[in-house]
Amino acid sequence: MKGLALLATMVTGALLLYGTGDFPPWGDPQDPASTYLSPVYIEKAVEQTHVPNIVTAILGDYRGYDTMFETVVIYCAGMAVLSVLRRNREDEE
Amino acid sequence: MEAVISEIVAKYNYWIYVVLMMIGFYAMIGKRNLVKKLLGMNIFQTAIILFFVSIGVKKGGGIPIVDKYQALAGGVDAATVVNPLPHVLMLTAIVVGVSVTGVALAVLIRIHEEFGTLEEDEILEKLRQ
Amino acid sequence: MRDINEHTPGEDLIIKTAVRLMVPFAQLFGLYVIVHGHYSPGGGFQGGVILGAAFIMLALAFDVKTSQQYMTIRVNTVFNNLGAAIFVGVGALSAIFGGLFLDYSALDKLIPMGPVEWRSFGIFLVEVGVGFTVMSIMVLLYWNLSSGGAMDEGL
Amino acid sequence: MSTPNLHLFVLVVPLLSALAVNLWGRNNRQMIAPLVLGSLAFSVLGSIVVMGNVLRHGTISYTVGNWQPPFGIELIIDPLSAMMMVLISVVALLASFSSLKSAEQELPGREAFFFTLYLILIAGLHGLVLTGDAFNLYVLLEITSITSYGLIAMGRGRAALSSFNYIIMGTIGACFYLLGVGYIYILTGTLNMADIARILPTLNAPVATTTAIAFVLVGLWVKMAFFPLHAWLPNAYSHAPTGAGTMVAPLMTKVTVYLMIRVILNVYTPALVFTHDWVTNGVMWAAAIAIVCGSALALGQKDLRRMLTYIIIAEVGYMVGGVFLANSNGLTGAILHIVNDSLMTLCLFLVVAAIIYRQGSVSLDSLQGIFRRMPITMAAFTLGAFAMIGVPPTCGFFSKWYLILGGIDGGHWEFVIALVVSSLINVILFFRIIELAYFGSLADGEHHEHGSTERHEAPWWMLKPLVITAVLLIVVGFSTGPLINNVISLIIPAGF
Repeated sequence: MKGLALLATMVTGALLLYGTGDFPPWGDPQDPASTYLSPVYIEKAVEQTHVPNIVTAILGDYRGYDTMFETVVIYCAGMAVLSVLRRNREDEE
Repeated sequence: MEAVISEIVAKYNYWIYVVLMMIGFYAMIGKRNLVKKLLGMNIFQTAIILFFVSIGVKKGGGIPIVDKYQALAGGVDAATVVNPLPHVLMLTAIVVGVSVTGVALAVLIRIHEEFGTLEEDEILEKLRQ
Repeated sequence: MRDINEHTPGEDLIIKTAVRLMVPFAQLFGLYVIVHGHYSPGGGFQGGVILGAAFIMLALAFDVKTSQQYMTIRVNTVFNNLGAAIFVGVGALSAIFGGLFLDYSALDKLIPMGPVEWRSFGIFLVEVGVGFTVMSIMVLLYWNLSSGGAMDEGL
Repeated sequence: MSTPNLHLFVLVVPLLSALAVNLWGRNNRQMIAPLVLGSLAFSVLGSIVVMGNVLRHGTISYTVGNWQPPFGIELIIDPLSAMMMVLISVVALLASFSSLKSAEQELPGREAFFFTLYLILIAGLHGLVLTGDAFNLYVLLEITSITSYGLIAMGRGRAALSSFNYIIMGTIGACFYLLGVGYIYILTGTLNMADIARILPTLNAPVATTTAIAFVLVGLWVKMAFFPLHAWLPNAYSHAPTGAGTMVAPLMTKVTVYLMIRVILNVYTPALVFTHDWVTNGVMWAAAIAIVCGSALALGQKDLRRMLTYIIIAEVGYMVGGVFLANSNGLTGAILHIVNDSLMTLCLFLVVAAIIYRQGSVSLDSLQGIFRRMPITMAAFTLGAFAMIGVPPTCGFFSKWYLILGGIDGGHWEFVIALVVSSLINVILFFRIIELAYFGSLADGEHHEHGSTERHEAPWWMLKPLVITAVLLIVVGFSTGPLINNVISLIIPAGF
């Protein structure tokens, strides 16, 4: 069992490292992630939303749909914990 | 050898994330204690956060908070600010991680009440009886 | 488990007094982090967690019951539902007022303030909603997990 | 409530009523049923209108928050996702009638929490089929997972342990998916599905692309319990509260299969996924083994519900296999099977819920002579069983037919043989139960606890959705032709 787990871990890690071979160097200002969408966010966010904190602007507005579900996720977690543990009291009584 | 080392140095963040990921993944599937599995899950999620934040790094970039009036007047030079998108994504992923951890802890409390132990072997033995 | 409770390591005068003093400042800081999220690192999640931590601190220093005097279970329920409802409701309102979902600038028809200012204000509104939910859920998680669902004494 | 936003209201109305159920339903139980049924009925109507719009005017592209697609989050409502919306809302509405009854019996005092999670799960499933953004898909995947962890852990006995295993496996799946998305993001700089599909083929980064595809697909396979990664499913679904099983079992795995189809068709494009023959062949063999093993393991079960969970694993094999046949018949069969399998599974799980409501157990021993006690329920069960086997007028036949045709087209004989073998095993499986239920020992009926021949049918709340589902099995079977011509053929890419 442990051997199998170790093997699976090794294979996954090796595959992930193998995949980094095509990546641009770390922190390169010319990599696609920094040149495609993010400059537009950085340059336009203040003008379009009047929010100087670009992370807040993206979190609350550009990707507000994600954030809405994120709120729902944490809400669900609370309800799930409440409903999972609620049983105890009934059984004790 | 030279090439391999320079490759590692250029991408050492990704190597560190992979190592963290492997530690977490092994704990999740290889450990027999349920709490250790949960801790492995948290390490795995931390590894992913490290990976995404590494994507956002830009050499020579500052924090993604700009001066409002200066930005409205003259615009911002994108090269001076790091990529904000991965940070946003990771805020979401952190919250998801916290939520899953909370639910998992609640479930662990229930398991402990049911079986009196959190060792998988002992639980399986009790189930067999 | 009960033996540890009888010993009550948290019941210490210094800890109690220190927590009593710290809680208002922690709450103030939490509110600051929520409302100042537009201009500095912060926002609903971070501020909500700090606000929740203030109540958790109370529950740690005294017990869960004491913290429930400051935030009753009922208030907690209202807060976590209200927070989620604010976020979803703002989104739905902007859809009802002729825009697309979560398009805060459409709310300009409700109170004329300028579409761009509305985007800024809409972000603020949803951050407040997020803050409510995160605060109350964090407290709820601690109450439940520390007391095994009974929500009475805690650790 | 303007029509351009209608599809989002299909999602938002259950979400808001989940909050209302939680706020008001705790003290006032009469509030729960109207809120749940009302919001789900609205979803059904809304999704049907959306489907009509899509069929008339073509694919709708919607941007949340009115930001241009690559910057904001895009929602894509094409015929396939509109069809999935209708399917989800119909199945959820039908299941909720039965769940209301089961929850009242099994979870007294916790119904408000149960239905809060239940409605959010449905909203999350709607969101999953709508989204056109790779990261948004992850968030919604986690919403559906967290709600199902909670719903499953509410059950008795081993439910918590099964739920924990599900949490571990589900998180591995979601994390793998997120890693894959991260690899794509670092290569393309975007998260929008259409944008990724446009940029990915132009890149010269074969290694990272392959890794990304592999991790996304493996992540989804874990979530849908595809063969070697299936171990969490039978325990989780069979220990869940009955009301949760009725809704989770028909929808979760099928929506994940839909996501796989969406990812293959609209994110990576088939040309990138099906490049290596050894990968395709490997997946086909895994699917064939999944089908045979799932059916064979089902044969060994002593409990009807546990048996059905193994059949779900076999059905996942059908659908994944159908997609990886990489030809138009196979894909048609797989998509058709998503619809049919949801309805068949719903039908059988509604039967399980009805029997559990009346006699507390669905072990094969307790089913003896049940035909006399619950004739309508068992008639519907027979129909569902025929659909699972694939007897002609029911819908199960048509999707299997297309899958077999696709298997022959693609020359994947192992898949065809597995399909036939599994159908034969299903015959044995279900006729054994039908025989037991129909002719079940009348002799020892005297001292058998449930052996009375007195008619004791399930309550109307559980019978009505069951009868409607059983009728739907036949209706969908007869409308297979229009379904394929009007919906499925539209989304199959040209070169397939």
